[in-house]
Amino acid sequence: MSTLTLPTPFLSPEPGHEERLLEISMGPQHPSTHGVFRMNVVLDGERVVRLKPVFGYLHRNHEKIAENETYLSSMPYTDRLDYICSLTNNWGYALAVEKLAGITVPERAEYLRVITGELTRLLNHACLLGFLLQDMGASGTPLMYAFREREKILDLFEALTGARMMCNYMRFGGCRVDTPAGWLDQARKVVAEFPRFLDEFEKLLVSNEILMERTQGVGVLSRELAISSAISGPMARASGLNYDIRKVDAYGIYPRFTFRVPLGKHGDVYDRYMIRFLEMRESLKILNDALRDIPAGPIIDPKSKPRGFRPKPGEAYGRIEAPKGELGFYLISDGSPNPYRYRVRPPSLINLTVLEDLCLGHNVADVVVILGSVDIVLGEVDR
Amino acid sequence: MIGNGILKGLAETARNFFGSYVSKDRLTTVQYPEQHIPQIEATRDFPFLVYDGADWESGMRCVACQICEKECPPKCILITKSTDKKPDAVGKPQFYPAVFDIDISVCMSCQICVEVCPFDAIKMDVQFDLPTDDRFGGLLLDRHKLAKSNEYYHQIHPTEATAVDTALAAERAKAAAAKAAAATPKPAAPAAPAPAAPKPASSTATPAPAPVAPMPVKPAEPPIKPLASESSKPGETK
Amino acid sequence: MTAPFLILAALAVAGTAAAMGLRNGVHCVLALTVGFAALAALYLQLGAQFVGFTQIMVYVGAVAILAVFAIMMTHHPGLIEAPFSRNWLWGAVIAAAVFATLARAISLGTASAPSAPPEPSATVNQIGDALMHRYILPLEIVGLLLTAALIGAVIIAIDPKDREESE
Amino acid sequence: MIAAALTTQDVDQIFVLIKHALLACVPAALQPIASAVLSIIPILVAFPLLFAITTVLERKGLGRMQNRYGPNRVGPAGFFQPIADGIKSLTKEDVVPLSADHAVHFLAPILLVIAAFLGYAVLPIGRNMVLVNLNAGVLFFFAVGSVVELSVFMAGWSSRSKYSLLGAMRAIAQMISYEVPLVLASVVVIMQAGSLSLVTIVESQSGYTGIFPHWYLFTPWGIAGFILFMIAATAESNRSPFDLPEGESEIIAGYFIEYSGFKFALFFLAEYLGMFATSSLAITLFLGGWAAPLSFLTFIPSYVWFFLKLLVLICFFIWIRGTLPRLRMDQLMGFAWKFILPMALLNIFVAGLWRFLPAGPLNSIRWLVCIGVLAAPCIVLSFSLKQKKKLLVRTYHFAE
Repeated sequence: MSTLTLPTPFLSPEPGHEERLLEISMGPQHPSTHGVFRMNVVLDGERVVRLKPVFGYLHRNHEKIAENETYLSSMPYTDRLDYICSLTNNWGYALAVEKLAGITVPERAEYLRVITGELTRLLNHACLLGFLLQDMGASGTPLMYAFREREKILDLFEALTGARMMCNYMRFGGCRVDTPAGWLDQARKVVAEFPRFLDEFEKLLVSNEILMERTQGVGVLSRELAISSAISGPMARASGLNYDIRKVDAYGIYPRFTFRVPLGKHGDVYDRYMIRFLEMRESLKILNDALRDIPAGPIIDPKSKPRGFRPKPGEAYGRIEAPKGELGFYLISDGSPNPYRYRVRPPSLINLTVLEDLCLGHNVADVVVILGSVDIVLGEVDR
Repeated sequence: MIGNGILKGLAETARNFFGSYVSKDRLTTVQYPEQHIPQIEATRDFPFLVYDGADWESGMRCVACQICEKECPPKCILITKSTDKKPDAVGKPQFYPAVFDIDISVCMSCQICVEVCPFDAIKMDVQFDLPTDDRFGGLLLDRHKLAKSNEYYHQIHPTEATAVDTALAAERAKAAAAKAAAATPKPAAPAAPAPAAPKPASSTATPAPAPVAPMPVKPAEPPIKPLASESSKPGETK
Repeated sequence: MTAPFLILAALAVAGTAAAMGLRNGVHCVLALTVGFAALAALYLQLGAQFVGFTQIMVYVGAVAILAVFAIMMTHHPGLIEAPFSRNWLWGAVIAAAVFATLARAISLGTASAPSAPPEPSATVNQIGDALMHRYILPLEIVGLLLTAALIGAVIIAIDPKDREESE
Repeated sequence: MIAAALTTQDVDQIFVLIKHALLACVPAALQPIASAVLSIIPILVAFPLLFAITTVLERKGLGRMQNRYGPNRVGPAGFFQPIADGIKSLTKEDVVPLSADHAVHFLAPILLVIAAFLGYAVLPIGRNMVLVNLNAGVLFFFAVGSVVELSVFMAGWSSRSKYSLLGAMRAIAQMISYEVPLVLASVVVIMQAGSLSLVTIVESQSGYTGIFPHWYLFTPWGIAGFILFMIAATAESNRSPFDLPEGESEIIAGYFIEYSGFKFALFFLAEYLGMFATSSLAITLFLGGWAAPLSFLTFIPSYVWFFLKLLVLICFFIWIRGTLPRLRMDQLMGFAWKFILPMALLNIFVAGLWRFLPAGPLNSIRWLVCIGVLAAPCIVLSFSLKQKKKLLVRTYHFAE
């Protein structure tokens, strides 16, 4: 037991209690910090009095590297930001460069982007729910179910892009390759079978009393705090904030699809869990429509060229609704083959900033669950 | 009633427990060393250099233009240009790489080199079991190790390779025509005749695969390393 | 004086002596526990199963844990700075006095008479009967006292903030 | 010839007969010691073997529930996996933290395993197969169980690690809290059987009505007692969903985080032995011990029935583990003190009620009254939770 004095704690223990505080370091080697993340937690008994997130263990200089590479060469690096959802990362970056260079995207490519993007959302949310329950101690059963479904989607990705996770699929002005024969049919089959997994998951855990006991009223994020801390994605929507960039920006061809945005009321872990669950059902609607309507045609703008790409000087900010929240890429071009400035707005990092506010006063066990419900990927947090 | 959700969950796991004995759909595990998943055609791993004909050194398509070296995001390619020239795949005299090293411990399999190569000389391999006990040398592949025949390319990516061959044949024909027009006494003898060059199906020069083959393609016993399983059927335990 | 008795007695004495002599608080409690366990074994040897098992349950299972928690709660878990009081002489005098009293009581008592050990007759049933019939009033009083103590402990343990909220 | 000579009764008593045959070869002076050794050795062999089998069963069962194969490489269908695990844990380096209290650190796993084994002394594994038929057998069982707490504390404290200390604190708090309902849930059986001896308790359940046995499970207080006992047993043996002391995702491995190699394996052994012991006690108290479940099945030896029942309970534990997430510490304690303990007390009342209500033609009324008394608080609790809007599946609204 180490003793320490607290300067100005948020939740000050009773006077004379300082010596009883226990400071433990959760991470960077810890089973449920989702990578190399560390939390310095100060406990009073098992109650969290202070929590200091420490990150940067996975820092890879992504932004600086991108400023020294050609525009195209940064594309595979974006795969490695949020390594679960490489396709949405590709999309965000491609969108920013397209804005910068004024490139249009052919219709079929837009459809392919929506299809791959929503498939990515499905697999991200499925995995997240699995991991969250793993953090709650469900011995991996939901996680394995999620991985079973994810495998099917990853097979689709491999057939289309050649890689399962590091897809490197989107290009400025379209996509890299067209679908191989039979791919769309297989995708339709996967999408048609996915609701079965959701039903199974729902039966397994949505009405489970232990889950509700563990998550309801835990880690409440108020709507005001969500707005003032720039929280985005399912986390913001769980706090009742109607903010979905697919609706707000209507980028790509999203206005063509009818889907609804589920909104939470309490902003606790249970809401964040359920919002993601409901979002998967909405994504399936989009996927059904997109797979039905996808037209034939070119998949890349003929003006887009792989070599010698130099956008004219200017700046652009492209953002998409990634599964984890608002993923933005900010680019400044000085007319050279490299971006002058390249900046990522990672949803994980910004959603993580409220971690201490969510955790204070809760138990150590809750810290793990709250962290799980924030949905971070350290590749994106540390970049 | 309290406890209802727990009972529902128990029923679900029981269903999965028995389901995993009955349904292939539930038990998706592939038992790796004995079983392999069917090769997916688009799969990519590490790059290799294509050569035509029988001799890897003379048939290499690479002309050491160093575009891939420049574009490679993690900069894992090292090329040294030759001092002399040799005829390339089309027949024009070109430089060739005196040194072409790829450090596959750095390579991130992004395929950018393939995309930027104007000569269809570098392609993506599908071989993934490359363990070695030599940390530094073993993963640094030189041009000999990288060189793989066009036939091998056909085996692993048939659709794409056919498209590439078609385009190359067209270019060769164009070059031959140009040479004939220049009235050179000697007719062009391509360094390596394209193996069973099929009839041009499309005239596009891009390596975009034509949607012909069904998606998961099982290679018909590649000579290099058998990827298809020789052992038990999937789903069987020892 | 059979061999098992000697071993157990030696263990009990050694355990309690170590509990006094060791410098580390937790070690003291663990040594004391050995003493308790040896004592329980002595009871068992005398055929008093109920008392023996209750001794283990209460002393090893509860009292030792309680003592350990008490030590952990103090500021310096582990080392006790000054194990020997400066007034050790007084302690020795008191200990000698207690020993003398007990020794005299035992020597005067009937138990010291070297007779054959009586048949163990106190079965669990009889103990239960005795508690429920003859000693029902003391039992109830003890139960009430313990309940009161339990409630008191709970009230002390409630967080003052929670108490305010509930009021 | 021998097989023909053996009657079913001989098969049932084969181990007892073998023991007597062996004892006859030993000089009379050594017979008490030889008898003890011959009785102890089978237990020291059978239950660790059961532990080995359970680890495979658990991993394979969990795997199947999670749509995986589970271990299937070592030996036929992976059933030699525990041998490989054993060799691994024996050959691993034994790392002791530098600042650890070496003596206590060393003693903790040993004491834990000894305590875990001691409980088996009073469990009747088959007809006439009990190590010592103690007058206060149940009491002995719980007394030995309390030693486990101490050794858990020793392990957690001596490691000088914050995680182990947290784990030990959790474990002790949990064990003490759940020991109370565990004892109270078994009190109903003791009341009915009128004895603390486990052998007598089994014998009092050994009759049959028609083909159905007289197990205490088939009474209202028996069912409730069994459920309460099993919940408390799950918590007592640190099994999911009450596996907080280990709480892998929170405090990594809890009190034995700083142990490695064979000592680590000993903790696992002790944990599983504890689980078997409490399950065995549940079988003895509520499921008729070694008695056959139907009267015409009595030709199967008693010890086979005992182990079959044990396996069923183990499978149930595995099933629970594969399904449920973990509770939180305060919820766990709340559950123990606010739900399980009052229910156990109520169950004692119901057992008394059962005894004094008339049986015979009014038996069904007796059943209804007892079930009503037990179900009422559950229904009230469900209703009040609904009123307070707690533990409800929420509905969500959507923005277009």
